[in-house]
Amino acid sequence: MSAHQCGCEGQVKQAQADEAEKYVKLAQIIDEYKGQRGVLIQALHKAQGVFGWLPEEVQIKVADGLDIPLAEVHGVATFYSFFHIIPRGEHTIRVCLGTACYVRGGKQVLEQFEKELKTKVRGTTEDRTFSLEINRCVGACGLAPVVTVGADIYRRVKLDKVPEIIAKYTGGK
Amino acid sequence: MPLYRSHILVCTGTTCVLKGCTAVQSALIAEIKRRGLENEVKVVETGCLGISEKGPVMIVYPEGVTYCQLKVSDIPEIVEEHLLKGRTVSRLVYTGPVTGEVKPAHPGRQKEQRIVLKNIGIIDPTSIEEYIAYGGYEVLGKALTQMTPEQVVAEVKTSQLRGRGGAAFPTGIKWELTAQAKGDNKSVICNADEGEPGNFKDRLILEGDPHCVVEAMIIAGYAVGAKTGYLYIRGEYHQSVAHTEKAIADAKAMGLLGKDIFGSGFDYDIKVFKGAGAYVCGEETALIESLEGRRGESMVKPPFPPTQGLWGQPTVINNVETLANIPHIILNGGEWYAGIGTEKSKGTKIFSPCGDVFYPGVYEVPFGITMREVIYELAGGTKSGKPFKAVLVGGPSGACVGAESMDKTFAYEDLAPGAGALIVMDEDKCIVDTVNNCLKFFVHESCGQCIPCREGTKRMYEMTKSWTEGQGEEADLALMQALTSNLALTSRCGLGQVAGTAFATSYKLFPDEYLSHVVGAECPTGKCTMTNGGGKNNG
Amino acid sequence: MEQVTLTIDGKEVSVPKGSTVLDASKAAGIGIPTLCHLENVHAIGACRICLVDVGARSLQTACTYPASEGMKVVTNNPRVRSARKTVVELMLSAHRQECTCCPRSLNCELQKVAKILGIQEHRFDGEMPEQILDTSSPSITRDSSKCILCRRCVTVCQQVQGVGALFPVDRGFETAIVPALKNDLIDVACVMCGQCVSVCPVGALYEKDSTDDVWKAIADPTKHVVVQTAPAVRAALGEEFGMPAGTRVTGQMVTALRQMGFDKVFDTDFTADLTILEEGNELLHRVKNGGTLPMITSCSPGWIKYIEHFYPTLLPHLSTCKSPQQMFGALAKTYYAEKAGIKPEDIFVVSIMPCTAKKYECQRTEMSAHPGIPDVDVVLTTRELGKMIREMGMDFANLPKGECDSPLGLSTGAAVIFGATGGVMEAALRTVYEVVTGETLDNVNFTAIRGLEGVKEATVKVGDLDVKVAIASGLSNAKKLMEKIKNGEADYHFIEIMCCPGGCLGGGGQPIPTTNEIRKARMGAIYEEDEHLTIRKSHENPAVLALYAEFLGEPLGHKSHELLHTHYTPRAKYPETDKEEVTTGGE
Amino acid sequence: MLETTQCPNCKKTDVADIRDCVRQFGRDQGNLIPILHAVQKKYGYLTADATEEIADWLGIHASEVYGTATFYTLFSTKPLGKYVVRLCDSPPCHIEGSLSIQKAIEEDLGVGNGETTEDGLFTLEVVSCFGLCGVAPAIMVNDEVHGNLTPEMIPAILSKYRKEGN
Amino acid sequence: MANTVNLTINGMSVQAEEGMTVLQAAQKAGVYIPTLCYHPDLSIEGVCRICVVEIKGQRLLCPSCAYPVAEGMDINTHSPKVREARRTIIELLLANHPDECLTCSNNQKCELQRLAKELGVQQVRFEGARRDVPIDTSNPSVIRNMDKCILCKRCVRVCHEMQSVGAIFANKRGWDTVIAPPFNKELSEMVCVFCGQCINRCPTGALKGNDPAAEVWEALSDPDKHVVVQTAPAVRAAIGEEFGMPAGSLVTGKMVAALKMMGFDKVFDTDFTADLTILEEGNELLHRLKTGGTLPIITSCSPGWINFIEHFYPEQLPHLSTCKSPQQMFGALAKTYYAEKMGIDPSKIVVVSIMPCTAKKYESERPEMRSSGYQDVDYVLTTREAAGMMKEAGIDLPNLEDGKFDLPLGMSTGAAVIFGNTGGVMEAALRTVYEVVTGKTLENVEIKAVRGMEGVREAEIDLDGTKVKAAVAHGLANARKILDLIKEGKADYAFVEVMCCPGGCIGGGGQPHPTSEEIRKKRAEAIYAEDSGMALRKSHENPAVLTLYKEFLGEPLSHKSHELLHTKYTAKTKKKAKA
Repeated sequence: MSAHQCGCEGQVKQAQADEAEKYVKLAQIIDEYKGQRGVLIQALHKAQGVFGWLPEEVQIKVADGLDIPLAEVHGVATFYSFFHIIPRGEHTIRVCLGTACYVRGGKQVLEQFEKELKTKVRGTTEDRTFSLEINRCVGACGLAPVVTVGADIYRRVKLDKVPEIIAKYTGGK
Repeated sequence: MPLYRSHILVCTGTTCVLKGCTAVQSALIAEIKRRGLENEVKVVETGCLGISEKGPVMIVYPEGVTYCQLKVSDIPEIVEEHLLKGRTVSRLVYTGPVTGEVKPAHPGRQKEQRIVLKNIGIIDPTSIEEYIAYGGYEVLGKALTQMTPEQVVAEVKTSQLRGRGGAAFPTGIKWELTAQAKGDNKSVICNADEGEPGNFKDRLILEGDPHCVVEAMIIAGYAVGAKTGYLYIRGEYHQSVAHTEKAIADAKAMGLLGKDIFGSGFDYDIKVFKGAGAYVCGEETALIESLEGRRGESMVKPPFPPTQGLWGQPTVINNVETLANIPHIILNGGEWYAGIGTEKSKGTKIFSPCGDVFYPGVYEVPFGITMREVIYELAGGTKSGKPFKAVLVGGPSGACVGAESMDKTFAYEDLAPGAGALIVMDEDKCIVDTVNNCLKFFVHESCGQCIPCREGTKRMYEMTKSWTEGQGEEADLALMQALTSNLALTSRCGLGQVAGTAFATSYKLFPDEYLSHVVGAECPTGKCTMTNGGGKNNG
Repeated sequence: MEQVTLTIDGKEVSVPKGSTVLDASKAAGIGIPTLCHLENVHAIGACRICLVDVGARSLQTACTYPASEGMKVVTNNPRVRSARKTVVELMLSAHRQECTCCPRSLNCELQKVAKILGIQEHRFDGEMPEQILDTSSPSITRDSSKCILCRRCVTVCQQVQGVGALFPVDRGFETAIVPALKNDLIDVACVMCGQCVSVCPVGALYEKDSTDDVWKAIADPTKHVVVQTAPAVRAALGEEFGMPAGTRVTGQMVTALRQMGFDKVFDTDFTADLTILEEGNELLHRVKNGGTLPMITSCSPGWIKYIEHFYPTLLPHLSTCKSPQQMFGALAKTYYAEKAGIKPEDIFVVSIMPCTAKKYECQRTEMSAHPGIPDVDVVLTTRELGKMIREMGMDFANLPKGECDSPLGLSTGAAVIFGATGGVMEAALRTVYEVVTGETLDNVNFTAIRGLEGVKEATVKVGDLDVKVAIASGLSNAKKLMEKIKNGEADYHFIEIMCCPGGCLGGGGQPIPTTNEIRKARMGAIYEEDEHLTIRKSHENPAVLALYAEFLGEPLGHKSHELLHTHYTPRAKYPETDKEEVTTGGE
Repeated sequence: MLETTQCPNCKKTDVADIRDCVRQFGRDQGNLIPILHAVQKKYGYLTADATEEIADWLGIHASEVYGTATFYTLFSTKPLGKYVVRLCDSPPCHIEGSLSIQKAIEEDLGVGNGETTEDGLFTLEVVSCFGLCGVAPAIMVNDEVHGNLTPEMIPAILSKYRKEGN
Repeated sequence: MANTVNLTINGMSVQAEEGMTVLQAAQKAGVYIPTLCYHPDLSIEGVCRICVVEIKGQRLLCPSCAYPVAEGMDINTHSPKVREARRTIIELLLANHPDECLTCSNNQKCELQRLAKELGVQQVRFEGARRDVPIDTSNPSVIRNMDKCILCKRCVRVCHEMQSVGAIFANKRGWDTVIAPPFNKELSEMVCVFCGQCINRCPTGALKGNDPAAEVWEALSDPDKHVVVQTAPAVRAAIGEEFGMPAGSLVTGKMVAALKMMGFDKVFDTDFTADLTILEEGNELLHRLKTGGTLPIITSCSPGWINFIEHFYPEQLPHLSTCKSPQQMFGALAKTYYAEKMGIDPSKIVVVSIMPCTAKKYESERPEMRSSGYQDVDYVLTTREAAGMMKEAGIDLPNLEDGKFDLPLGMSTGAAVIFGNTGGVMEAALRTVYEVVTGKTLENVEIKAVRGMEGVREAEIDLDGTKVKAAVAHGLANARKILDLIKEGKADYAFVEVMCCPGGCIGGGGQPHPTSEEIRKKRAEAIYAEDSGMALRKSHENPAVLTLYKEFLGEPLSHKSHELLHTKYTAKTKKKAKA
């Protein structure tokens, strides 16, 4: 780290401190569930709440803490689509592929996002700004195809609208 | 026999036909007739005169003048000048050095010692009279009337003649085994199913001197106690079939075949059997199957043909060239023959260099000649003048030999010649491509009954093919070697056993060239399909 | 016990309450095919092969459906047949079919089921799941392309062995059984016991095949190839050739090995006896000198790896003795090499073991008497030996009986029973008793510590001393004892632990299948072999005594320590993960 | 359905004709290949009727007659073109460029290996060595041989047959 | 006595007889050598090279099946070289073999599969083009999938050598070689007698029967259908083999129990109509003898044989008995007599046969075989296929308790049982004819003169002074010999029994794999044992048959008999495709 000349040590230190704090929280979560049965999913939920995703280290800590084989923790984590074992982006873009959206070009919209963001479904952009997901029906079929970004909902998304949506969250970067 | 003032020998060997000798010949006959010379001059068709590259060719006797590169328009001049006026048409005369009766095409021909090919180009192969005039069937008389079968076999044994088809089994021993085997319907088979790429010597003999083979077969029949001889000729050799059929008919007409030949009490007949396109029938047991009207699939050995061959009877099978030696051996004695050649390889051998050589052709030389002499002196070196790279000795089933063996001698104890094919490659040729082509040949010609050969040749071909397309994997090389040695160990007949030889031997010589294809996906010569369509005409 | 009566295919049958339909059908003599079902271990109804018609709207899995009074079960009607067929066909659509070169060919449950159900077409053709081929482990190879996701391996790893190295990840069509974090097996806390291989119905898990290395060594004229065979092998090898479980084939095995071309056929039993002398003395030493107690046996490499990963703090409890296999290797390349006048590097030691973990053990760097030369070169499982004998085309059952070569082939009944759980303990007690008391032990059979229970305890009076012993087989049972020690609740002197249920006779390298019934039969064979031997105590083995006299000096001597003892390495429970990604997250 | 034998010239069916053709040979299996040669020569290929006829005459099974015929490359069980162009692609010819000759022939005829031109005039067959290695690369058109070929020579050679054939 | 030769095999001193092959010598010494193209019934082909061994002094490995022993020979059957060679060969075969074991009819019985396992093949190092030939499903009996063919030619050899039918042969050559009927026709277009002997010799799944199991299951589960099954005599002596029992295990009762478990409404026995056949055929013989009809009369039970004579010797068809085969008599009666008796609409009756035979499948579909007004026999299962259905139903045959055939069509005598063996029909007929002609009781019912395994057997029977010459042939090559004798007028027999398959029906094409002379003998013994254990051993003593005549048919050769139990034959050409 000493090789850094750009004056970012401060930032790095801050990040390390944040990280350490997260692990403290994780230890609390684990303590909370220790010795109980059938709590793995709740624990993972909470852990993901802290970290935003489930890094390997977190899975290991959970496995150890709850005395569950790591293979099982990992297996459960990969079973539920809610859990993320790769880091999440700042914003999650969800393209609806429910029947109505699908027939109105949801698939193409998704592909357009994949192309623009250079990532696949369930992936995260290199700069961790976006994660790309698919949705099953959000109940806005009249306005298909629908894309959600966080709490924002975009309706009747056409292909040429995709860069616009992205730009909104990158501030034009 | 009418007496002619002049004989004109017109070469009608297969290669000369390509050059247009037929038209020249008919023009000549017409012109002679027009001039009223038909009772004085006889036009004789003959087999290859050995200078086909200069064809069409004719020789006028008794002067022994050779005219070459003839056109139909040259004929009136020759008839006018030479036959009527006795003046040589010098602009058409072949100017190469001339020795003896043969007109060599180039200096290298002087190295030849013609025993088997003695009559080739000298006599009219369609005339039994000429054959007889040149001493033919005299030996047959000698053998049938003055010698016992045992003596004939002994003479052949003394000569130490070995089979010329490639396997080099001692002929005398083969005859002896067959003679001693029990059977009331023994056969002699002349194997003229010459199919090995690069070989065309047997074709030349059958086209140019069929009686020699017929005579030898009768002697062989007498020696082993056979009743019938079979001449198994490749179906593609139309002229060979025509000439031998005529020879047999003529011999029959003269009582040289049939009942009680020469009053010896010996009955014998020869049948010509036309093959139908299967290289594997050159394998002796497959040939027998084919003669019996079956698929040409090799048989389980033992038993071997000398004890159980055609129709389950003792059978002797000899190559054309092997048999063509016989009359000379009986005439001059085994001792004489054993005096020619090297310690373990007696007599002469016919070679047929082809591929990238200046003078492709058929040459008969004594054993012990070096490869350099054959390739550089007889065949004139590479056609392109570029450095020599390698030669497939004996054809695709033989070994790939490189320049380092140039001074080895052709002899069974040194460099085994196979059937005599020499497929020469200059430095421009890609070894992998050539081996791939050899394997393609074996895939096409495998009879398909035994697993290693049927499936193995296919897999070997697929592998080399992928190499020439830059699709190889390094592990392929080890796999190919393993497969090659397994085929050699387990295949039922020679075809599968030798199918991998070209690869195995060439890989030893040119490992880098293989690696470059397999690992580097690159052909150093640029001749592979990976770079272009292959072959000289695309270069 | 309360019984329920039901009819299956019109046949009335009574079974204890709580039985499944599958149990009932067995009692009725009606076959129902199964795949994921693993008796006493695993009934999850995942594979759907055992579907039957119980009159409900949907078909039910016989392995999970409880038998009830008056129930009418139909195991064979168009619905059932078509369902089963479809299930198998679907399985096949995601199963890489290369039966002919699969290690499980002709011993594959899927192959058998397909045959029984008369499957003759393959209607579903499409994308195959991505193949994960993991050859990282020296013991076990995993090939997901053949996996039918029955999860037997998961259950056995987790519940029977308490290791939990494997678990399903992802879901639906993408589901795969993998080690944690989709690591390679070598990178996780796998103990290499091979129990997963043993229960795998297909060829998705199998031992790393080393037979070619052995064939090569045998064919190499410069190598002096010796072979040792573990005690449990002889009680199971016959099963590879269709002989009933529990057939003793020691003599045939020796003859087969000799005909295969081994230069010497020795016996791991020899070093099993040696182990008793070393370990017995170590125990006495610890008892006398207040060493760490309880002392735990160290013959089982799966167990060693387990304690290294999961209880590294308890490592001082382990006996420092190497396993008999490794003692043998060390002696073969020192004592025997000297005696026979052969250079150690020219000796090639092959072990035939009931165990896949032994393949790992022999590669441990500690296990070489000469630097750079492993003491044991190749370990083969019982199955691999079976394979080699088949390749030789031998009529195994009818081979003449042969005898092991000396000196490393001489052994006692005490060594033979090493193959069964409790055997090491019994063998040790036979010797310790006589050493301590100086009296002759009349009844050498310590039947109290025999049997297949997971954890056994006993107190044995040795002279004045009440020796408290415990025995566990199967790692989840071992875990119970470890927790006791950890919590200071264990007052044992001596504990025997075997990694695999039933001990080595149930090892992961033994013929497939291995069931409790088969374990019992093999155990019977082992005790029978012991009974038939005249010498049944390790300290009476004349070859071992000669070894001490000629070479080692005395138990626990300097040379012993050098060659026969070892040390253990604490290992992480989890693989080294790439922490970089976590800590640089803020950039 | 089995095709009936047709005379290639008059297109007439003549079973008796086949019979005569077959029965000039002795009733011995050794004559099978000579008979096949004769039938091939007369009809251009081996017909189903001829197969039955030969089998009957020689007292062997039709399956064996057919199996044997298909073993040999000179026999065909399908009608061939009037001219069969056989191109050698064994090593001597291959080295000397037979592939470029093949290309030239394929371009000229518009058919590939084993195929017959639409007008029924030519069939192209890539075959093994026929002993013209001295004049490689070489082809045979029916019984006639052509050697020392270059791709440029092909159109002239083929057009000669085309003229003769039409 | 042949000379003894001393050899060494794998270091052991072994003695063999001169003229033996290395394989025979090894087998005699108890040394196993794997084989593939070799089959004990057939001539030596020597093409698969699996049985190669290393013989000291030989440059090449030698095929032991074809290599004669010689004094002092030193043989190694499993040297590293040999094992490597065998493994390579198997790999080469596998590289050109579909990866379909799990859906293959021969799964777990396949010799290629077994060899791959035995030789420790764990990878196929070669890959490339694979054979791709259309599957021939043209006929009701034999399905040919040449993609699975390894070209061992066992099928070709059995078809030509044992059966002299010659429907198939090796076509083309080298890698393109394919075993097929001429002109790549389908089997139904050629003269195939559908005997299925090729299936029984095939080491892989390239040849299999046309299996109607699915249709039979469907019928069984259809509540509207009354499904009855008949089992041929030879089935009970072989079906146990499919369940791992040794050859020659007689499992009549277990088989009946299994069929009942499968859900057949009635389990009947073809033996019943075998007895009936004897009465009809015996009377036909007597009639011809008396009235100077065409002699010899030849049996007509074997449908492969019927196909053969129709195609190859149509001019001799008048020699055939006009009796239908027992299977077809059964079918006709089940849908007339039995239907009437039980009051079941014949259109609701489904008749399933379990036969040792694949030609029976073809027979049941012949247009002549509809004298009940319906197809008399609906489905024919081979022994193998029936066992497959039992396995699918989870039936553990060897451990079942014996069941009993249903009445009336399940009643039979020992004379009917022996129909399964070559010579059996003859023996059964003679038992009846003797008593009918002489009016005396036959004391010793076992007529050993017509038993045995020789291809053609002759016997002269003394019918109280009248000598009758009879002949028995099995395997069509042997049948051909008799037909040629008749053709040449050299046959002075009164009665000839011909069975299509070697050994008779016990060696039928629908029987369990493998088959060999030894196995056939064991099955034959089981059949004779069943006969000798029965109380009634003469067909004319079968009470159910007698009742049948009384209630329904009237008398042998009656009008109703002719309508239901007799048939006619059609001359067919060898050029079947044209028809």
